[in-house]
Amino acid sequence: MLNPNEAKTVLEAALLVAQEPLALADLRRLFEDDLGADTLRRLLDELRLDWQGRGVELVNLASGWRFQTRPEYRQYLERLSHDKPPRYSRAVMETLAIIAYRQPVTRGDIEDIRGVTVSTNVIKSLEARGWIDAIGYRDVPGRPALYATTKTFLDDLGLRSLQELPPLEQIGSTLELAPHIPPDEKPLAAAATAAPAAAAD
Amino acid sequence: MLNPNEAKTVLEAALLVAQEPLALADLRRLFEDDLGADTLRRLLDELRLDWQGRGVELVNLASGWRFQTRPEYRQYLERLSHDKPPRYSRAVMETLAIIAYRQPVTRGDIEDIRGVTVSTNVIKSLEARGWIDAIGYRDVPGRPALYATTKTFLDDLGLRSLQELPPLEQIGSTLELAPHIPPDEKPLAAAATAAPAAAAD
Amino acid sequence: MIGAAAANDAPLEPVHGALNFPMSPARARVAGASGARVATVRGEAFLEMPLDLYIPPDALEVFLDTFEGPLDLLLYLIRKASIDILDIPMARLTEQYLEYVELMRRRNLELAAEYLLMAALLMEIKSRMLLPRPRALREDEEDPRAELVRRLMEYESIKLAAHKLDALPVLGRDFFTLEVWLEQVAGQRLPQVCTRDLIAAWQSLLMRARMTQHHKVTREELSVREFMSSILRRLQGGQFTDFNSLFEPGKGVAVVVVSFLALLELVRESLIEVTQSEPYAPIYLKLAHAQSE
Repeated sequence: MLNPNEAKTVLEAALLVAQEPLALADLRRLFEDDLGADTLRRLLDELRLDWQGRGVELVNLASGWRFQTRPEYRQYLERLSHDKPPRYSRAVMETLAIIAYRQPVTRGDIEDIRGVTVSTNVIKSLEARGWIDAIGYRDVPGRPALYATTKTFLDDLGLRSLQELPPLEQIGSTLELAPHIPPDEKPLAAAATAAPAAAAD
Repeated sequence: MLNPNEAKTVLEAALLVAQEPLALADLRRLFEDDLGADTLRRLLDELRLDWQGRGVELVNLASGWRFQTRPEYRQYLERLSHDKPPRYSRAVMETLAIIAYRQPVTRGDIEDIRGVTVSTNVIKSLEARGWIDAIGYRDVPGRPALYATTKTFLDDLGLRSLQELPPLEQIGSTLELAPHIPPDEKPLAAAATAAPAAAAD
Repeated sequence: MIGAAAANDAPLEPVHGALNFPMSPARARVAGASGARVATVRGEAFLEMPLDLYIPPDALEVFLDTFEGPLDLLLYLIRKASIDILDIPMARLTEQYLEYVELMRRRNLELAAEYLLMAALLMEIKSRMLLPRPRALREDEEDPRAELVRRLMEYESIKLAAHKLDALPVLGRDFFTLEVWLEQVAGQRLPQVCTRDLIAAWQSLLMRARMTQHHKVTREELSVREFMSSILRRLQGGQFTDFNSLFEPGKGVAVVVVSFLALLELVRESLIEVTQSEPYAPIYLKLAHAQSE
């Protein structure tokens, strides 16, 4: 049986080597279930503190714990890697946003919101990245696929759950009015009440 | 200009992230050559001492510096790594593909096609595996070695001859499916197809 | 579809600086005051979209291409004019929208069906608002604009969310995972590779090649390359080899032809030397530069 310090060293080594986030269950396997989940969590928290102020941080993601570099160090680390990562087009990002915030949605739903056809490539590229997948079919003619975001999507954005996504904002009715509208007011409801008063121009 | 402590933090992050050992020249690029080789060596030695007594150590190999696990921890780490087969890095896989399809080629040819420098380790690991060998030299300044794939390569991939490799035109036509993608969207597909091979070697 | 591909896949980048002012924090300033930048087109800053819609001809296509569709265009028009989205003056908006669509049409831009559909919808809403309605109906009938407003607001909040998502740190772009070497003492397992992995590697190369366009990765007969390798192998050691010995007529004409092509290619790439002392004498081949060992 390892003492807590030795256990922490093993834990750190395992997390440094792992290619994917490690869930608590994986980590318990590391000690052949000799270590309780509580002890493990405490050690993980200690480890996270130990790494504060370094270029690498220990984070808790949707699928488990992982070491990753802090975004602030991007400027240096970029100098070593030759391949510049992709930036996604607006079409891709808007499609992703709709799937993330409105899931599960069909391609038709996405087209309704964006007001334009969604090219197959957009969906395919998000699937290829492992960020979305078809989780079922809607029971309507044509049985369109229902898309949802994956754990990988959350992991890759450094999130633990969809609730950590930036909140979806409702937009003010006019630019001038925007600052005065209390954030909790529902513009949609406002639209309905405003309707009878609206005259043709 | 970074102070020595900040520089050490950057150094540590870079060495933890790198897929292959980093030579002093690589590491100097990290600081845009702001840091002399002497300072760098001193920081590396400090870093090595900092990591003493942990599950991972900083070692200086023929081809450069890298973090690796200490053999004593293998017994623990193996509990995690079963059912996770090792993979070649993207650099290795692309180099192998180029040699397979374009042989005989020099390292320069490979670099031309990949658009980035090819580290000696990549070539060495393929040679060590017995999948490629130098079959001659090109008659140009420097007399670079010409690489080709071996019989072992064919055997290990279950092929009788190179002609049984998937024809390039077939690969090309998969790409032609997306002829209207504007340049800004291509990286995405590239990232996607690269993903399977992107793991460490 | 309009420049469907073009409009849909318009890059995010130009848009940051261009038409998305409604979502930037400084949007009130931008929309309210003239003098703030409305759009950057080919590096040139446009201070304001003039009401007469004059855009330098060169810039127009780029400018219109940055719209993701009719909803995006409508939002732009609404936000630009500081119109209350809950009380849209349909006549004015429809007129402006049609002017843009007409501009696109005149510039021979491929016009997406969605744009025309929206034009029809706008005109329909406009006319429904002009029609006198019986008093009894008016009470519970919805404002003809309500559905459009709902869609515009939904799209705008998604647009904003897309920008926020794009601003989050992303693996591989803003941060990276670690690659610490797992030292294995004995029984090292080697990576397994199959032909599918080779295809994947080649595809990513092709993709990158198209992106950078520094070089061409072209298709070439694989068999020729294979014979090139095997001939070079035969010649290793630097000895002279009889030209005829390289051919195995028993394997068929195709093999002979491919062998010969491989030979020509090797000569072209100066990898081998071909010598013949006199006409009709035996031809000999030798590595252009024998290995120095």
